[in-house]
Amino acid sequence: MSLLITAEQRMLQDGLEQLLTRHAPPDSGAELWHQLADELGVVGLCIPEEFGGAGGTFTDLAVVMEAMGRTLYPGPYLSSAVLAVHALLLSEDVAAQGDHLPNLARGRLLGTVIAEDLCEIDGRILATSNSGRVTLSGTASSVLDGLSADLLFVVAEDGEQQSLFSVDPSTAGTTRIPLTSLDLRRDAARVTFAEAPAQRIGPPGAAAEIVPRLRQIASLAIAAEQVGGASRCLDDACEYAKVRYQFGRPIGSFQAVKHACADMYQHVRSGHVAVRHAARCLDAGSPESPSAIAMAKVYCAEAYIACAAANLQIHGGMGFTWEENCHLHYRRARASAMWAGAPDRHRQWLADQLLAR
Amino acid sequence: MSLLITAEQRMLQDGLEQLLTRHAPPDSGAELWHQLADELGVVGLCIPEEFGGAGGTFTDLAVVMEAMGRTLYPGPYLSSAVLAVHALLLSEDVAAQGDHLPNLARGRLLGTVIAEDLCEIDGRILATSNSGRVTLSGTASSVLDGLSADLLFVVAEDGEQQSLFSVDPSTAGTTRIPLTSLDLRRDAARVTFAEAPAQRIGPPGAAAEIVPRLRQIASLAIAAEQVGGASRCLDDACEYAKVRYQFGRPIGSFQAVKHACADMYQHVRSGHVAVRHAARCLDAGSPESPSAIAMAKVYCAEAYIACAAANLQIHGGMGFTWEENCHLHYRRARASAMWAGAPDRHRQWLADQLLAR
Amino acid sequence: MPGLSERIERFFEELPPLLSGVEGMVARGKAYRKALCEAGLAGLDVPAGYGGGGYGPPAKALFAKLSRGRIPAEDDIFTIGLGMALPTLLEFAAEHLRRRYVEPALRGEEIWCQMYSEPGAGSDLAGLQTRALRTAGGWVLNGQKIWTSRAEIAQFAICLARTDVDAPKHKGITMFVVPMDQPGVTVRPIRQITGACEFNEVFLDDAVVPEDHVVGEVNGGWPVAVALMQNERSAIGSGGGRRPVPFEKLRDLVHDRGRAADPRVRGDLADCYIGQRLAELLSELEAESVDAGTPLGAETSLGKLWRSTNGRAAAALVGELAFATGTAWQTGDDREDWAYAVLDACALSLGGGTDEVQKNGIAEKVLGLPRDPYRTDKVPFRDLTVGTQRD
Amino acid sequence: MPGLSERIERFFEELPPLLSGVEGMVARGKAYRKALCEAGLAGLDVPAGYGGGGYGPPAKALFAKLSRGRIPAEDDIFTIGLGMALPTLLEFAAEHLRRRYVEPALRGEEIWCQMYSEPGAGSDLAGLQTRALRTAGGWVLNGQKIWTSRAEIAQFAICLARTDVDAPKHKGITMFVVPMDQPGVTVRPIRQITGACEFNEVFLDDAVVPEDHVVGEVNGGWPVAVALMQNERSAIGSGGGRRPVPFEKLRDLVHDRGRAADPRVRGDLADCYIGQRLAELLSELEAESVDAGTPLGAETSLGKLWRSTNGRAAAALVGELAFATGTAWQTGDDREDWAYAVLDACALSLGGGTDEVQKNGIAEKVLGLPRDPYRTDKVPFRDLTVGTQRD
Repeated sequence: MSLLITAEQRMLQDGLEQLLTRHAPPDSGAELWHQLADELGVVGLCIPEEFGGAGGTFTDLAVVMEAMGRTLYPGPYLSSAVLAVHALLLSEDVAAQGDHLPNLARGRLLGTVIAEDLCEIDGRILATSNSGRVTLSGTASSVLDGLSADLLFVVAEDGEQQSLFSVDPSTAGTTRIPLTSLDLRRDAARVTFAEAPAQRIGPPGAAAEIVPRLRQIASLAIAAEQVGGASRCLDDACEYAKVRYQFGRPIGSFQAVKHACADMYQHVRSGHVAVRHAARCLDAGSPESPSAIAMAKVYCAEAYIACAAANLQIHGGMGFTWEENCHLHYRRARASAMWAGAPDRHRQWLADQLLAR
Repeated sequence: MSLLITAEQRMLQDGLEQLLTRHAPPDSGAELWHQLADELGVVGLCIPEEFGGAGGTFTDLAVVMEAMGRTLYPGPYLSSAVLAVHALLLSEDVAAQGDHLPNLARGRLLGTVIAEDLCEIDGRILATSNSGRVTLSGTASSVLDGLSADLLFVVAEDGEQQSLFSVDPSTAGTTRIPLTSLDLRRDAARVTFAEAPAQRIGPPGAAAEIVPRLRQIASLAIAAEQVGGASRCLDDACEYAKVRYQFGRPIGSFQAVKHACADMYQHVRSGHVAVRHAARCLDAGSPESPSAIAMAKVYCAEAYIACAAANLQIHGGMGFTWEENCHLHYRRARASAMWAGAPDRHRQWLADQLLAR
Repeated sequence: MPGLSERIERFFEELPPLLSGVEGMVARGKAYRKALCEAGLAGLDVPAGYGGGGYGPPAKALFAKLSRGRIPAEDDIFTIGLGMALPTLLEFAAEHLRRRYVEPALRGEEIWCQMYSEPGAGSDLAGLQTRALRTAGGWVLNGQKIWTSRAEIAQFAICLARTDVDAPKHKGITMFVVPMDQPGVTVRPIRQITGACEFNEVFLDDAVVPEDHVVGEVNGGWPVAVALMQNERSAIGSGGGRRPVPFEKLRDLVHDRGRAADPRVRGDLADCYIGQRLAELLSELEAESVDAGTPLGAETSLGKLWRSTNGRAAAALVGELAFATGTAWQTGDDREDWAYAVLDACALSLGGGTDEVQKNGIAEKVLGLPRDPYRTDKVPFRDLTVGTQRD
Repeated sequence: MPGLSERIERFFEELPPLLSGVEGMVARGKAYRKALCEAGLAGLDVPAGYGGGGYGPPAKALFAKLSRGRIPAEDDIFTIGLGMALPTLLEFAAEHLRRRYVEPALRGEEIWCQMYSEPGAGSDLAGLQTRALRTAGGWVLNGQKIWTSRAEIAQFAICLARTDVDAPKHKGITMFVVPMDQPGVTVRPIRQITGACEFNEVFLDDAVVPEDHVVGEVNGGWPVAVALMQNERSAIGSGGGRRPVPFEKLRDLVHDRGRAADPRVRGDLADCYIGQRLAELLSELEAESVDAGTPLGAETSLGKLWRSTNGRAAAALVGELAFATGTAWQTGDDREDWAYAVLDACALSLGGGTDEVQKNGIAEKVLGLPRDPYRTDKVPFRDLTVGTQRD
């Protein structure tokens, strides 16, 4: 499969970026979400057509996430359209899929996932079965869009095993409080379950297979978002370097600025191809997938941090103000690097693959 | 104690550098060595006056090693005037000191040391006592100036303990072969002992105290040499950047070259102060010594590599030829970084100090 | 300086009751200054005729030593006035200005700020566009200044403005003393990426300056500014201003997050230590050089560069450790402070001259590398393109 | 191209006996070329009239695919002639030169080199100083060339020389075909930091070139050179020339030295993998872009930059692992090869355009950042300072 983006993907990305740019925050709420769902069909991108989705590939998903990264999109795409959807798909629980996927595809239902590496589990979340009724108890923090989600997909300790459950957070037993996020464009909540009624999804013990696979998909999605963010930093830095004059010349004519921009370009192009490659490996079920994904996550996380910092530096003092977008990228770069496995963990996982004989 | 170099030290360093520059290789043999011993008195620098030395401090030693590093001095100073001398001093064996230090001070005797981290021990070196006669058996490689040394100070397994011995390599039982060195200005040999007659120096088990302390002194000396080498790389790069014209201007007027030189300057000044500080800690017997020395060895090793590489890059294609000195510095930087503990080992030792509570 | 040590000691012993009950940053700062002045300890190295102690630099050093850790934090509001504006007035201003302004500044009765940078003039300060026109009623200033700390509470500013647009950029700049309490001056805080507001923008709309409030010569403001900036750079390089997260806090974080056995974290921590310790040692060496009579050169830039490096390294380590389990928090969680530290570190390579400017300085002034052949020294200011040129 | 695959297959099957017993690099290289030519497989994309196969690029790609790993190493002696000189001749030279030189080059009967760089003209090739004077007996060349691979065995060179010192530097350069077997040409090998001699210096002392051996226009050599260098950069970026130590060898070294459990070594190894894999993927993407009709731009510089980075990273890892116990060795020890690799990696950021030049290219040509305002495009060459100005 090709590393080149297709004409259709290019069109989708451009259209999406234009739409998201028009609806910049704080004007990016429910209306935009429904446009994404209904007009562009990207909310159901990963959902098979039989459930009302677009049946898109992982390379399609990467294309969408890049556009969202470029525009610092703050909505619940990652939590609902990626995590919740793929948790259901991986569960192979056809009944639950039939219940929820159509609503997720149409954007009428917002989901999110509570699992190791995708949020912070305080201690453990325990499932208790009592005469056929299952309840969950425990606490999770830094839950992506945990406050706005209509349905929580929760990995919990189920006897000796780990299973996947769904919890309706509006019922008694679940409390949610909003948190402050390092990434100002990403909502997070603390969710506490106290004997909260839950539905098991898939067979007991299914989470053992689901969690690592979901982390791979999450890593790919966030890596793509990071490349998008990095590419926007590059564009912003170049634009500023062309119009900002000091010492009688545009600062972009100074070699130090040129080389900083060239380094950013290298990061962006390399990150893009890393994501594209990881996505095609996932699409093809290639045995290279684990290393391709670890590589993408390590490289893109660090590339985004480097590009966000360079953009800030090229903007000079203005970059240090609240008014410029520089800090939003820097915050997101720092925050997203830690999500779904910090770079050094992915580096060690990659080394596991590389050194195996 | 001051971080500023004294007027006397400056004079010593300048005089030494001039002498070493006049006697550039291949013209740097026995005559130069005797000038260093007799005229400048630096061969006996670390030896107390009672044994015919100059009774110098570790800061004096750092001053000398910087000059030797600047001029890529190839002689047996490190092996004989630093390692052998300090092995004897640390042994507290007054008889052996009286036998050898005066000759070492006058440069009439060349010594070197065979011990873990200062050369490569193939397996182990075993001492065997038989009716009062001690012999050594075993092999060591990468032994500094092992071929030219008149006396070898060897750390060997002595029953359950490690002791220090001296071996006269001209007697039967010792064979030596020259090796190729990564550092073209530093001789090394492979030394094999087969029941070679040896003299014990200090009490049995003395090496346990001597070896770590000797490694500290070796680390300080090599760090100082590295700073000297780095400072010469800086000077050479700046000189070349001023006379080399491309695009109608000296290449030193390009910001990329300027910033590379500024980075080298930061390395050199910081390395210098690190060495100076480590030396004063050693002189004062400060509890900060272990961390100051580890810091100096980590920083200077990496600074020299960075400066040698930058010098090579600034010299362009010419830097890649055998004719320029660039590669001699690069080789020495790479080689000396690994000696007396690679940077990462010193980094971990430093972390041990810093994280202790 | 007989008895000076004892007077300083006594002053700090008697200080707490003097400040007790005084509330608010400005009030506490002023109360401290007033007490200091009454104890005869303000401006020890300022000539006695201007309200100072009339001692030399050793007295100042003695005070610095004995007062360490005992000066109330609120005295910071005078740092710019006393550290930057006052030496400039003493060195360059006419006698009537020194008589009028030095003593009230020392007594803490008047707070000062400095108005140098502009939105269009950062690294290239000499490209500043604020205009000063001489009129019958004095000078009239128009323009915009930025990064002005303390402007919100200051009564006076030293301020650079352009007085000749036909001259090359360095030759048409004048330094003024600007009264801040007037309709022509508007101060607006700048919100930084941390959310905090340390600095201000200042808008000058027909701000009026008395005819005789020029510091130095008309069109001769540039050398005055250069002298001042050298002080600023040295202050930042050797201790003043923003700092990276101190090593001790990083070490505690490593322990707290249970990472003290992780070899890579250990290595990164060691590197943070090395950078911070080397910066300290370089600053010790610099102080020794100054004591030994060597003038400060562009080498002070090294301290500044180390701060950038150390800030970046500390931010990377903090980012990795503090947010290892999650990047969102409830108010009061220590991650709130760590987030501030990570963001704040971004300023270290910008404020007080970017890293790029520092490196140019080292290359040209210390290493003697040739200047950029493209020069605008002789171009009349009106023909230069300056600032941000958006359509 | 009916039957081409089969012919290529058959050729490589029948090749071994043809080469058996032929000794020496040049002899074996020439024997291979001769056989290739006789099989009708030399220069598949070169027009038949000049001794080539007359096929298009697809035939060349097919040959590349089927011949992978089967071409004797000695064919390298023709790389410069066939990859650089020959396309230049075909595109820019007059008919009589193409008739005379293309076919013997394809047949391997004549070896070529290229003489571009000079000791005084590296990154700034247009600053070259070798002079060519037109005389009654043809052109007479004087000067010095450097980094000339294969000059020691070449019969001909394409060579840039200055033909007008009063014109700006780009406008007074001409490309020549220079016969190497003459008294005016002296070749001296350059010893590199590895000890090996890959390149030569070539001294031109009244070297004679026939009147009609100009390629392109007199004083029109620069565009010819630019076209050639683009090919060279692409070749280096996408696979040709010097390489970093391949990842597989690094991995084996990690195992061999027992460091596979050391987290920092593992991390460094992973970074080496990432750099090398990304370089491969970028080159795959580039090939796809070309196939899709997008012309090659300065983006090929990325491959070059990755090689520098990868070379440095590999050298650092090798330096640390291979020499962990000692930095001296007996002949035959694997450290001998590792030392060569560590030293050789230094060339990756220099040859084929320094990293700095590549980054300038990306910034200006891809990102559209403004060029340096200091230009010498219009200065007559005789007024420019060029080369190394030592007293």
